[in-house]
Amino acid sequence: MTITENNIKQPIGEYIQNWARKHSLFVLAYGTGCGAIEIPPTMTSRYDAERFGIRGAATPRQADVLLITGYLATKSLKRVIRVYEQMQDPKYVIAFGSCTINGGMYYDSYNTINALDRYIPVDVYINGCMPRPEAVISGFVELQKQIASGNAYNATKYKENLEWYRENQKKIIKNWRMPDYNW
Amino acid sequence: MNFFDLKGLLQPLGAVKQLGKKPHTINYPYETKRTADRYRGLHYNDLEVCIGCGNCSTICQNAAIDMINIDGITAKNGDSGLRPRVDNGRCCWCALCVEVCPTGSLSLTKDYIYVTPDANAFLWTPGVSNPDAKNNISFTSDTNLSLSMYQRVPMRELDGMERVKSFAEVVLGYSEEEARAEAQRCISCGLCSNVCPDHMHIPEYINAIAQGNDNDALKIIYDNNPFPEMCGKVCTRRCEDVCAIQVRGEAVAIRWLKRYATETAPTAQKIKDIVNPIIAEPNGKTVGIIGAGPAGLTAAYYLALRGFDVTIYEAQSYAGGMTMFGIPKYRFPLDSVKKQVEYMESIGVKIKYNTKVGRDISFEEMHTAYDAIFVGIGFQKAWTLGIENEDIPGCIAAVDYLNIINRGDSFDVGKKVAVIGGGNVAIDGARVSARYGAEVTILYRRRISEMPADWEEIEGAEHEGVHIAIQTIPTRIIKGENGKVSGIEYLKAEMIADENGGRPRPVAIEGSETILECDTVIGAIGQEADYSWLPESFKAKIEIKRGMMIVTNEFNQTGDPKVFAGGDAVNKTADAISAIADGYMAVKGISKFLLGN
Amino acid sequence: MEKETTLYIGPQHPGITGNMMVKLKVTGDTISSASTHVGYLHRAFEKLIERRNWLQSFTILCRFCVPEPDPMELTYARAVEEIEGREVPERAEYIRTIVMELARIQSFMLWYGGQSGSSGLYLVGQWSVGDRNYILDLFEDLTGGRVYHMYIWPGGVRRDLPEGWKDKALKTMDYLEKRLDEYDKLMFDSTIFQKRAQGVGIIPKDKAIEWGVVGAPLRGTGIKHDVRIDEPYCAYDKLNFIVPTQEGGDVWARALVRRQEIRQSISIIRQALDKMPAGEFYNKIPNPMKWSIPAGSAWVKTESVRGEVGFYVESDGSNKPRRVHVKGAAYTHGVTVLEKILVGQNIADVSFILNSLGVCPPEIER
Amino acid sequence: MDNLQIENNILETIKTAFKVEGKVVREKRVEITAHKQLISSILLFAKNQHNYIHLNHITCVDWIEDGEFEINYIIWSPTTKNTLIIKTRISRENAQMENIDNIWDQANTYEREMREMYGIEFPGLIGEHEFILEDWDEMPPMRRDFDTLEYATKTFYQRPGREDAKDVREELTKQSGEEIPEFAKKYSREK
Amino acid sequence: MEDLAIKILGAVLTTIMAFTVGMFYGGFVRKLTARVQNRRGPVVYQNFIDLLKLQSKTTNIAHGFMHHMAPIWMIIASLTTLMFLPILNGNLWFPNISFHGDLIFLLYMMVFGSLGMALGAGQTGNPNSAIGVTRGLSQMVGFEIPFVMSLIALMIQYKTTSIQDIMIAQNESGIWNMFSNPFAFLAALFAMFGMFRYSPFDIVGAPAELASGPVSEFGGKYLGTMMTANSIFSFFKLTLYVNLFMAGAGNINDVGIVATLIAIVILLIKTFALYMVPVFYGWVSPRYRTEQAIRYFWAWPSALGLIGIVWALI
Repeated sequence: MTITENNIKQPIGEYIQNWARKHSLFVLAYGTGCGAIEIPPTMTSRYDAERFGIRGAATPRQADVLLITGYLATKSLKRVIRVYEQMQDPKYVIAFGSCTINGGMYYDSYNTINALDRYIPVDVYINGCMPRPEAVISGFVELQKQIASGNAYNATKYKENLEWYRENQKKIIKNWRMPDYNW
Repeated sequence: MNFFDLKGLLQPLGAVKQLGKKPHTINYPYETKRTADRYRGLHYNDLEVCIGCGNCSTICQNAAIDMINIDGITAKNGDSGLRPRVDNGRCCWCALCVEVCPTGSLSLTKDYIYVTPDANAFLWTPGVSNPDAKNNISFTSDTNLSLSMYQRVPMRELDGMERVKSFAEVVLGYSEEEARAEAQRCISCGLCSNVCPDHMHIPEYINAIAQGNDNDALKIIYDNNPFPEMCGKVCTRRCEDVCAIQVRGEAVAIRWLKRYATETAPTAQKIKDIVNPIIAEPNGKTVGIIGAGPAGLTAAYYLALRGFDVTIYEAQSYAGGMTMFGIPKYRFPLDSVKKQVEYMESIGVKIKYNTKVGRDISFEEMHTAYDAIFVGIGFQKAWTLGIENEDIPGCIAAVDYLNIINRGDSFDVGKKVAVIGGGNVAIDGARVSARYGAEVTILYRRRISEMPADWEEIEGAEHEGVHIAIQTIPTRIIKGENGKVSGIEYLKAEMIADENGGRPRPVAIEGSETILECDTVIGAIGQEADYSWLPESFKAKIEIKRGMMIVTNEFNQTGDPKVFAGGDAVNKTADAISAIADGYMAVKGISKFLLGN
Repeated sequence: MEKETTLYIGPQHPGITGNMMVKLKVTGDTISSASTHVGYLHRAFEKLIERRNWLQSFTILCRFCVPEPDPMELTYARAVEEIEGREVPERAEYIRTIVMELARIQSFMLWYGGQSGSSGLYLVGQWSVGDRNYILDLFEDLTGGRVYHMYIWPGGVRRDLPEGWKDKALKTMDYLEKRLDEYDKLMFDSTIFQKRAQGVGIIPKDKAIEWGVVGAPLRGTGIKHDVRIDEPYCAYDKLNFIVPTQEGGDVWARALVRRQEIRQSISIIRQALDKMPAGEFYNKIPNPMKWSIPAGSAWVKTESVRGEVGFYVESDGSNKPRRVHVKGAAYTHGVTVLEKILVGQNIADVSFILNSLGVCPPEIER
Repeated sequence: MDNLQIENNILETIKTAFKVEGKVVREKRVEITAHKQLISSILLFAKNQHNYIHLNHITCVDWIEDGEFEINYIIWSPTTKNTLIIKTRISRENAQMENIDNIWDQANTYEREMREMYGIEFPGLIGEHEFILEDWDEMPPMRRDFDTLEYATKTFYQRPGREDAKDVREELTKQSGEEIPEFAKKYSREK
Repeated sequence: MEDLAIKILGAVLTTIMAFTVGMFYGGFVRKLTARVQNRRGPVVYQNFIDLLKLQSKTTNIAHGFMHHMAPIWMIIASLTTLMFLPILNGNLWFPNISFHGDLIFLLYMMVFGSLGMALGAGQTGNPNSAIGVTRGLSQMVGFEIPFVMSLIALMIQYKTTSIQDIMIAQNESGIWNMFSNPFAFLAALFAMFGMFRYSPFDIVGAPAELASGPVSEFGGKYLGTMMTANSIFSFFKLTLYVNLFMAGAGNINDVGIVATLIAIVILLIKTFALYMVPVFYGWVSPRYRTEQAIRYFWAWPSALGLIGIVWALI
């Protein structure tokens, strides 16, 4: 039995699962960059992201969404990869602001990465430096759309192309003192 | 621990009353909060206003702005044809690009939401990506707030009534401080260089001045212009017409800055010391040049630098051509050209004075003697007015008049002078006459806005008390009792729109004859070249059309590959900088022709 | 004797302010030693500024400290003005004062959220961080930016006050004052909060200055030190305000100091809005690409929420700064001071103390 | 100059005690230039005798042209509210500076940072070598001869799609055929 | 046979009801919390969505046997405890295997779930979990004392350990225990703060301190199962309290559908009202430190419990 919505055909079980995933996004509390300053306003009373079922999760095990809130220092990148790999499928990454797209204002810094999607797969990019709460919510709405249509499968891509990602990651993280993969 | 502090334990429960309050949550995305009137969101660029100066791209500390070609926008004078594209993967919404935009075309809008899963989709061409955003502009720059400096550092000048008392230079030049301040205004876009006939390296030398390296500035200037002092004083400066700052303010005073740079080298020796030109080893090729005007001298200078053996043939007893005696002293002192020629001679340019080609030496002779010939004869003969009594005493062509005055000979202009024409030469004639205490009237066929002379000149003339009678067509000169001029009769004209869409023509009004009393009539309606030196046998190859020599390529080569030409006789614009440019291009052509590089 | 275990707080941890790590050696619930590890946010600002010219630097500088960017802008502007000898119009000084105090308030609101949230009182955080948006709205109207304002630049401020802004600001201040009373009832009147905060994270008064403690934590030990009074800048010498101090040096004293300061800030804003003269707001700088500053150096301090922010700016006469070195309060607070005062504390209080010191990791590593 | 009396007094005292150069920069700023061997004694003197008990800042400026690092110690006195800046220069080659974290504990942080960022050694400095960076094996990054853009371009991926960018000046010269001589290019617009 | 069938059916119904009610209460609390925080908050059935999502996540963590067992243990423990609790007084449909609900037995059973949790969390090796477990057990020790005291007071008062008997006694006398023995009730109420782990006693999972404490390493289905168990368990706790101190669902012995429904509604009202007490207090309280929390339980509430016992004796 399938169900069709917005021209996308899905088996009903998957449809329901996606519907639940879409409306319940646990966001990992990890402020990786400047953009973290707009997370509290998004989560609190004025913008109230909980309306969309978005709430904070304290540990990567419980989280669905990893927010990369801006630039990533190479030292942070290592932790982010670790955190990302600890998260359980299905998991999503939302990248905030210019820095994650093409380096932003730190494009010439020796300590920040430029393009996030070389190191971990990204589902949604939000424009801004930094994105306002409205933009953040738009990002979540876009993510929800992707989840509902069953297209948010970037985490699978990561597993499939792990070698490529690893190569990129190891180019920057010179001393790889991590378990090689920790699903 | 105080367990009995019931107030402290229970009072916070008062917060429960907030349950009844309406939440202040913004129900985005179902409702949207108003964005501030000066919010800095995505870029918008008014493509029509933008001139592609690229200042936004330069100020961007994130290297976020690229200048790219856009369909439908082509380069033209004062527009590079490029438009900014913002990489939103770099932009930090600081809006410095808006603050420095000289035209004010770039602004930020209230839109800020752009969400996509595609990381490569963040290249944003303002104005193309969001053509409708014009009504949504928020953060803009106006001339008061912009970081572009729209106010020119004022040039110190003699007062109008003070000027007419002598032939002292009107413009006093920038002091060092003023020059640095003025040079700082330049945004180094290079739109000016593009329209300069000679393509001088304007951004570079202005920057050198701004940084306090006047010597480097002079060196850069001498790279392709050996007459900077003249250009610094009397250039027609098309560069300033396209200056990016000029769109909303006063153009950078490029001419005055060049003048400032040249003032640091008052003698030929000083010039040589500063410019320190590298003279190539003689390459054994000889070049003959006809006419020691700007074009000829330029060609000679750069050819000499490249190791050619250069000889100039000049009919007059002095070098410099029209620039020597054709410009009044209050604009351009006489010793300037002398200094320049002295400098050129010091690096090996040979000039044969009083040697008129066609009289003292034949063109055929030259043609065989030299490996290449450059013709820079200029316009020598003034056009006649073509009206009655033109040849009587008291009626004189402006070029002749200026020549006489500048040589120091005397000419009695009388009490009242009429000048016919609207070009710079006419104004020069008028202002010189004003310095002799005459009451001067300029008769011009069209309106003031259509006068080809520089507005500064026109203004200067007006300040000095020159009256401009517009829309007047002289019909005859009135011969007085002593056989001299006593007045001029002219018709009033009205401007009739041209059916073909051209500019309006002045048409005389019947019966509107007016007589203007005057003692001297100065005709300044143009000059032409004299081609009597050119043998008929060459005229087949070297084409002359409407008094102009025709060149076949950008190197100013004529139909005869050995003969190059430049200056007024070739160039319609007929100004010194074009002549210099012609000379410079011919040097390139001759090098290519003779040396193959 | 219980076994000593190692506990890492951060970098991914809900209790950490920003992105840093505190490595704790714990015996039972008691911390026996602590060390701060930073570098997760190092963006090499000071290196990047060497590549940018004097004006371009100002856009990057505000990112030094994310929760409170304005003092950074101001300090830089003042340092440049000092080296260059550039005058600032009086109106600009008043506008700067207002911006500084608004920044202080919004940062305090965030601190309310952090301090209460780290103790489990989420309600105050929800309120104060929500209400903070009204101040950000004011900023947005004034500067065009919500968080990074890039508004105060050398020579003055970028834009004048927009129409009607003054009334809006006053209204917001009234609203805030009302709301602050409600926060107080929940936080400062609550017995449990008092119990949590009193006697925790004590900075000894006699050591405080030598340890490099500044700002509210220093005032919390009873020492009156405020750059706004010691070396007045902007329009502070023309306005009346008091610098609150508290004895004790613990989290509670620091909280009380902040509670009073936020009210002082509101009063300063009202005064400044009232006294602000008309006129120019900006002493225009020359073409930024060619703007060189005479050689020289300046050490300029500004009072931010966390304490004094100092900029050492050195110019070699070119159009780019030779060196801009930033010393934020967190540099000492977050490393040496934190490592000292955490010893002997309960692990439950780590995040609590971090918040009360106002540790801002991006300011430490820059 | 009455209002600078305190500043002048301090300057004079230190000048006479250590025979060093110095000046009063402005109100509440006194600047002293000293040889590097004098630094710790001046700091101790200022701390103990003049109550400069607060170490504000230690900063390092790289004067690569002179082959020297300039280290500035900025200390502050709560009694006079005065700031004393002590400058010293050390050679860039084998840069070494005295460790002062026995005078102020928090100097430890500054020195660790300088060791990491400039490669200045502080004999006797305790603390992990890695303070901010991790696994860094290039030249200390804050040295002026380290080119951060080059390193970033080499190490981090640059997103493609911007290759069609044109330089305005270059494009214009292409249109007009202008040839900018080499020696003038340094004055062309910065890219 | 028929009896057994009804019993099984009743058990299933009880479970469903406990689960649904528990989850909805969670949702209501979230909504109300949001409102008090001046925001809109999620939909009331948000907890169901969360659960559905958690159950549809993959779970690839393996820390050991107990780690896998912990959620199962928890859900079994909460179901078992629920089964031993009379939901509706004397109602045919919800008697469960109550043997009239033995308090002492239940007291043991209630610890059971937490114990499983503790074992599971201990095995994850996450220091946050370990500390969380320690804290949880300490806190349990803390609140168990006043709780047990108040139960002893009740047992003394009614000379029975049967919950059903206590309910019937209240209904017969018409005076709820919260009035007849207010001290015992207050002691139990304070213990309830600790049981529900709302502020100021949320020291176990304290996010700012211990990430999420014992459950740090549990995600996906495990977390979902735990959530279910918790929902059921909170319904159990509320019902237990209502049974003990507020006369259960009232004196309705009719087995008719309507009467049953009325009884359920009464039960829901009472439990919800009771639930609001720790919730309200949780909104406005910061968190205690562990030792403060324990000291707290051992002081006032224990004293009240003692008074309650004395009161009951008198």
